[in-house]
Amino acid sequence: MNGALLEVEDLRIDIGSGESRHNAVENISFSIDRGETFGLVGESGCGKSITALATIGLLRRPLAISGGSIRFKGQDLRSLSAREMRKLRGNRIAMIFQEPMTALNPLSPVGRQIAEMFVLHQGASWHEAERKAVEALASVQVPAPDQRVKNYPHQMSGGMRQRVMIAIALACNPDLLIADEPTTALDVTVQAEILKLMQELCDARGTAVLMISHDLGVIAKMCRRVGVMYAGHMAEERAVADLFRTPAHPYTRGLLGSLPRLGSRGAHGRKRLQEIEGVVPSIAAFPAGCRFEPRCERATAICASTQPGQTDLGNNGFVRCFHHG
Amino acid sequence: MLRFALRRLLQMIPTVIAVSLLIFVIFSIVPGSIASSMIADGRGTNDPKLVERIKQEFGLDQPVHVRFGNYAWSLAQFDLGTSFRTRQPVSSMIGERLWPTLKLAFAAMCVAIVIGLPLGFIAALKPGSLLDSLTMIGAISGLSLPQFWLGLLVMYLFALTLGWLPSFGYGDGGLRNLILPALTLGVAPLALLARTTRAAVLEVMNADFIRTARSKGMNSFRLVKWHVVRNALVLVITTLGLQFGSMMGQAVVVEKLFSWPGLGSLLIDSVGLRDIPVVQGSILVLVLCFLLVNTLVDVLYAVIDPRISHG
Amino acid sequence: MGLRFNLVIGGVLCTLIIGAAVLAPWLANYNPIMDADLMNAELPPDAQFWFGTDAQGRDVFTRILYGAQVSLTVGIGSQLINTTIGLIFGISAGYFGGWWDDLVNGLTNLMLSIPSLIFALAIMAILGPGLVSLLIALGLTNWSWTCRIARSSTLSLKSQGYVQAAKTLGYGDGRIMATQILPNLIGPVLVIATLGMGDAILAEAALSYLGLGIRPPQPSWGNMLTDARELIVIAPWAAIFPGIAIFLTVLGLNLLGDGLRDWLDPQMRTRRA
Amino acid sequence: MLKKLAIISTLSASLLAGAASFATAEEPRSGGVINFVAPYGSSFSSLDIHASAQVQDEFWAKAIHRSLYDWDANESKPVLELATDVSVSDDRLTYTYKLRQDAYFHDGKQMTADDIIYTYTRIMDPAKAYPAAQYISNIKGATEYNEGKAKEISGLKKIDDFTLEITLSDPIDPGYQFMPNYTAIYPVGAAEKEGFFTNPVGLGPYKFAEYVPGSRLSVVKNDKYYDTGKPYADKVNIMIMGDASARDVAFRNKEVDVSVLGPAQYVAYKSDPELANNIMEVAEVYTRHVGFSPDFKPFQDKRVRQAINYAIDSDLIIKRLAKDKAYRASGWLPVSSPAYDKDAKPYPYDPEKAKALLAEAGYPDGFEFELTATQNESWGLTIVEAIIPMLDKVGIKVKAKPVESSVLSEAVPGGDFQAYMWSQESGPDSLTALRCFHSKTPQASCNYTKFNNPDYDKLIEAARQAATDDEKNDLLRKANNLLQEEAPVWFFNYNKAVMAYQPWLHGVQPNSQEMAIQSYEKLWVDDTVPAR
Repeated sequence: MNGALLEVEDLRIDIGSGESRHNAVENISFSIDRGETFGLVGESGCGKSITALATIGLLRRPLAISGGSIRFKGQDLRSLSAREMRKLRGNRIAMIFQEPMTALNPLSPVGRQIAEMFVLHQGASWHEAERKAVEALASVQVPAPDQRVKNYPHQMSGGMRQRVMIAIALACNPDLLIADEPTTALDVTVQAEILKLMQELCDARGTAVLMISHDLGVIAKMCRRVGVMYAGHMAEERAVADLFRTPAHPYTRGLLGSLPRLGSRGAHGRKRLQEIEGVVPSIAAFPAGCRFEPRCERATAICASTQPGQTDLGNNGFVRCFHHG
Repeated sequence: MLRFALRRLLQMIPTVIAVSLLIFVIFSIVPGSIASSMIADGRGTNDPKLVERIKQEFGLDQPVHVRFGNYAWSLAQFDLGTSFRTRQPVSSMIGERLWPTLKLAFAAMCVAIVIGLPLGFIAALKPGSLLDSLTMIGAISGLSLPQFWLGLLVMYLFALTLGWLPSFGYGDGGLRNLILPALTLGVAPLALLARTTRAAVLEVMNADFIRTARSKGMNSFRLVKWHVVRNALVLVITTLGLQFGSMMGQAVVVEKLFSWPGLGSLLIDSVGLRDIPVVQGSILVLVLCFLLVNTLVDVLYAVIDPRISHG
Repeated sequence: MGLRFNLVIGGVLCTLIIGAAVLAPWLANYNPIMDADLMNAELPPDAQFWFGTDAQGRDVFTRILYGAQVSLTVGIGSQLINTTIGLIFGISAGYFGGWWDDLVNGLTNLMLSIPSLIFALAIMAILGPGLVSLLIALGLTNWSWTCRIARSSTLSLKSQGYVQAAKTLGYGDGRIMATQILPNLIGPVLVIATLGMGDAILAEAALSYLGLGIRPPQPSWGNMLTDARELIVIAPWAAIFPGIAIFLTVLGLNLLGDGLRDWLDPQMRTRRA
Repeated sequence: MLKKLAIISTLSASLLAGAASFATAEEPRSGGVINFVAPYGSSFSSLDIHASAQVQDEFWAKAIHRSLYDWDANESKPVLELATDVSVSDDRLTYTYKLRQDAYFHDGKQMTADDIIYTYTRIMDPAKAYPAAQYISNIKGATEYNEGKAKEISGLKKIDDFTLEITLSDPIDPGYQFMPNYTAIYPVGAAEKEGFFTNPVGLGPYKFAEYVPGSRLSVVKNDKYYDTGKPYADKVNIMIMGDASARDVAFRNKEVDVSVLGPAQYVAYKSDPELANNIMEVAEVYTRHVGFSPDFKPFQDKRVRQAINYAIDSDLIIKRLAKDKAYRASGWLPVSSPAYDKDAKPYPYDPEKAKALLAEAGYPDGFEFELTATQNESWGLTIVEAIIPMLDKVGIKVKAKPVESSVLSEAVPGGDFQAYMWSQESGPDSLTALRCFHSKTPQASCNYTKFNNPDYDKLIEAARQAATDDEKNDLLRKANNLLQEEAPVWFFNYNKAVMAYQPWLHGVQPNSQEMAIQSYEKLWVDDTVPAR
């Protein structure tokens, strides 16, 4: 795995401090090669967004990394100063957020919000940056970009706004793009367009992508490898093809079972995991053993008391379950 | 933008009419009169003939509906009437007093903005810090002080004990006389502004677009300058405009305490002496100031927030 | 300043004041009006007169205890009136809409545009100084915020279908407003009323200073402060203690109000003006 | 007694101030700036003194204007000011004035009889209700003119430019009528001229310079003032300072040269070794009292009214609450009145006697009444608060009814009270003061307690006709004592006005009419005055 772009190892994130300290995410390990698209999938609250934020160094109190390492191009991000981290952020590692409605500053024209990237990382003057912003907007296939740069976010549709987000994220040709549910809030048709656009642009630039979604369909379309997270643990990590063919973790199976058909979503928008009984436990009430144990149909005594270790499944895949298969 | 401002100005009209009606009603049933106020200090004797003549001269012997007719008719011609006490046009009396009041209010607002705004900002940027706690305790204390008591305290401290500043009056209209009353009047809006700013900044700092901005790799200074300030201001400005109204009310107390020749002290004197045209005129002008300031705030709001003017 | 800090300190202060008011007859060693011995005027605080005596030779401590009754009556009474008016106008305006809504809206704007201290001053000038006048003056002039919040909450509840659902069950308008809408408003209204109480106590002091407050000899903190203002050089205690009493009470109410607000709804933070 | 008091206190003040300043006290120094205060309100009403009825306005009027008579503060009587000589007819109705020929208005015009006639006619303007009319209305024909029945005032006759004949409708002392600052003389036609009321012109020692409404009015020396050598100071700033605490701070801060003291400040200043040196005390001509309504049953009985006088420990209130800033009232006429009875004893404090009188009158268990009063500290609720527990001890319950001062002055003449507390002018003319209790004087005018006593009426009538001052004062003294016996009011005190002045200010006069109204031309500052 040497030479991987991003290596996350035994990442542990806690919430709170002292008495009220709880673990949110632990034992997360994965790696992404240059140009590769890696998926993280799981229900909301399972820790995938926190993991993503940790990667780009944007965790805010009361959340904090408490163990493990994140190496970007071989450099441990946790050892970087705030200033060094800022140089990477946006420039080499960029991020797209879920809500295009609120992720843009409502009081600033979109052109300026793109231009900020050039001012920040390329030392461009505002004038020059505004010009580059038009190009950037053109590259995300926004029609009449020279007019659109003057628009405020509220004057644009959701899809347009997400294109602006992509333009911002890719402005400095980053090595890694973290996309946190980039299409969840969009209409189905727009969703496909945006995904396609992202894929094209990243392929062209050789940008690796950490794709985060609760939607296995999106993951299947975009990624080569995928990690399934449940309650702060990595339940299973496989090549996408393997995962769909032979899901090893009971949770993964449930997840797949909830998909009506590969590659599309139900007519009701977000699809919930109706097939799996119960709900994700709250952070303060994580079970001592396997975190999926309370909802698992295969659970036995050992599941309740002991955390399962990684079981190698070949082809760089593994699962954490005593009763996988 | 101009049309927007005009529309807001037109919307003031019904309120102004309602206010003038209301104050006419209130002060036509108030006990006491200009005639009785003339012997209020026990000097001279009460001359019933004089009282009659006074009532005649000012039309106080006419029935209420006639008086209201006259009042409304003059108002419609932008005539605030003639003072019972001075026999000068009310408008010119108010004209003399308006500038000192506006100056005082403006200075108090400056105190509030110059100190309160940054304090609220700093507190919000380090929530939970010692500075934050101190600021917020200070702010809530500032909102809990009786104003004339505070005025008296600063008067004793800065004028008497330290001898730095004059304790009263308008002086030659310079800054030295302005400082203490402005400080006294400014404390409450300052405290409120610090709190509002802090809350607004905290709200903005938790917004999604701030996370986006962070992900761009900008430092805190640029983050605040490029993305926090304007958004927080939108939330703060509305408070500021509304605060102006209660400040106009508090100005009455502060002006009286500091012998400040403003509209507030004119109003309170005129209430005591039952110089009703001046009372009505002063209140109307205070209300107009408030409405104008709030219209200005709305326009400013529209300038800052494109969603308003475009929507 | 955490949530707990506000609630605890505010609660403790308010409890102390309420305790002082309720227990005044037992805590006080003197009668606040009749125990005036001019031979004992302007004595500094000592074991007999804990907060000293005023110009009339009355025990300042006793008068502060009884003054708490007046201040709390002013605070609570005026807010009861304000809240009732605000709720009735606000809920009905949001519920019925139409011309009534326009009228209430106009009225609220009117109330907001006249500085409330000046409005209260005008009403006091008509009614003359006194507790009842003060309750009316302060009760009639500060209901616009309650009204606005009641109206907007009613509108949002209406849009959420609560009202329609209740109507299909055959409930009358009055019953729907009382049982479906009112309970949702208790939180925010309580916060406004708590903060309003502090403002009312400050307004009482200001009106006393302008000569239109509570009628002496009944002790109120406002008139104690006003009377003692000129004693500040020779008998500062007579002015300092009532000032502190007002400050601590209003501080307590403000802290409590803040605490309540954060506890009930963190989103409300910026709404106060 | 008053004069002595005033003189003693000024004397002791200058003695205490030390020998050095005593030497300079002999020779007034010209130049410098005086910062005076106008303490009775937070504004002037206007710069037309005829239209005013407020003491506050006299502060500027006294600097700029002059009236026919002036008040001699040291002799406590009206003296000729704009005339050099006067002769009176036998019926004491017609007065012939020889006007002074050295008086010039600030605009350079010489004063003549026309100016006085113009002024008095203007004050009686039928279209206006100038408060000053109450002083002029005693001129024959003034009322007719005012009611529109005559084209001019018949009692005003110009003999020549400097001789004026005034005929009165009543044989009263014209000095008191034509002395008030409210009857100041304007140059002919001035009031009709544009700008007169923003830039008033008068005969006074100081010329108008600048007016900052609500804050201050500044006047500068009139070099052509007829009293040569005066005024001394180059400029006087009259600061409007209604708030006593603010005034206190300003005075201690040396921002103003004088301050009128309230009771609490009086104590503080007296006990301050520095401030105590320069305090002027004057017995003014106001009687503070509680008036009883004759329409309220218990008060119809003289014994009840007397009982209240016995039940209140007035001396204690004066000592402790008024801080000795008042003189105990032993009747209506104040200490400074020439008819004041030095031997009269005030009602002693005797609650037992009060109880006995109440029982006799049929109120052994007392009764309850409502006492209307304003916020005033010297004759308002502050005193009422002290009375309440005292009357409570004899069984009388008092309910205070606070009102604003303009409401009190409507309620009292209107008879809308059970009892009221007020301060009423009881001088300088003693006859005028006592006529208020004449049964012919209506309640609406000043007989607020509707006092009706035939013996009293006879004494007053006799006093009016008295040939000599001594005879008149004798009769008035008797009337005053009768009044005390009948007790239509609780006789509380006569005002002692107290003014503090800075050590560098000299020439302060003990004006018993209104101490704070000073003849500015007599004031001067020595060279220790701070730079201004």
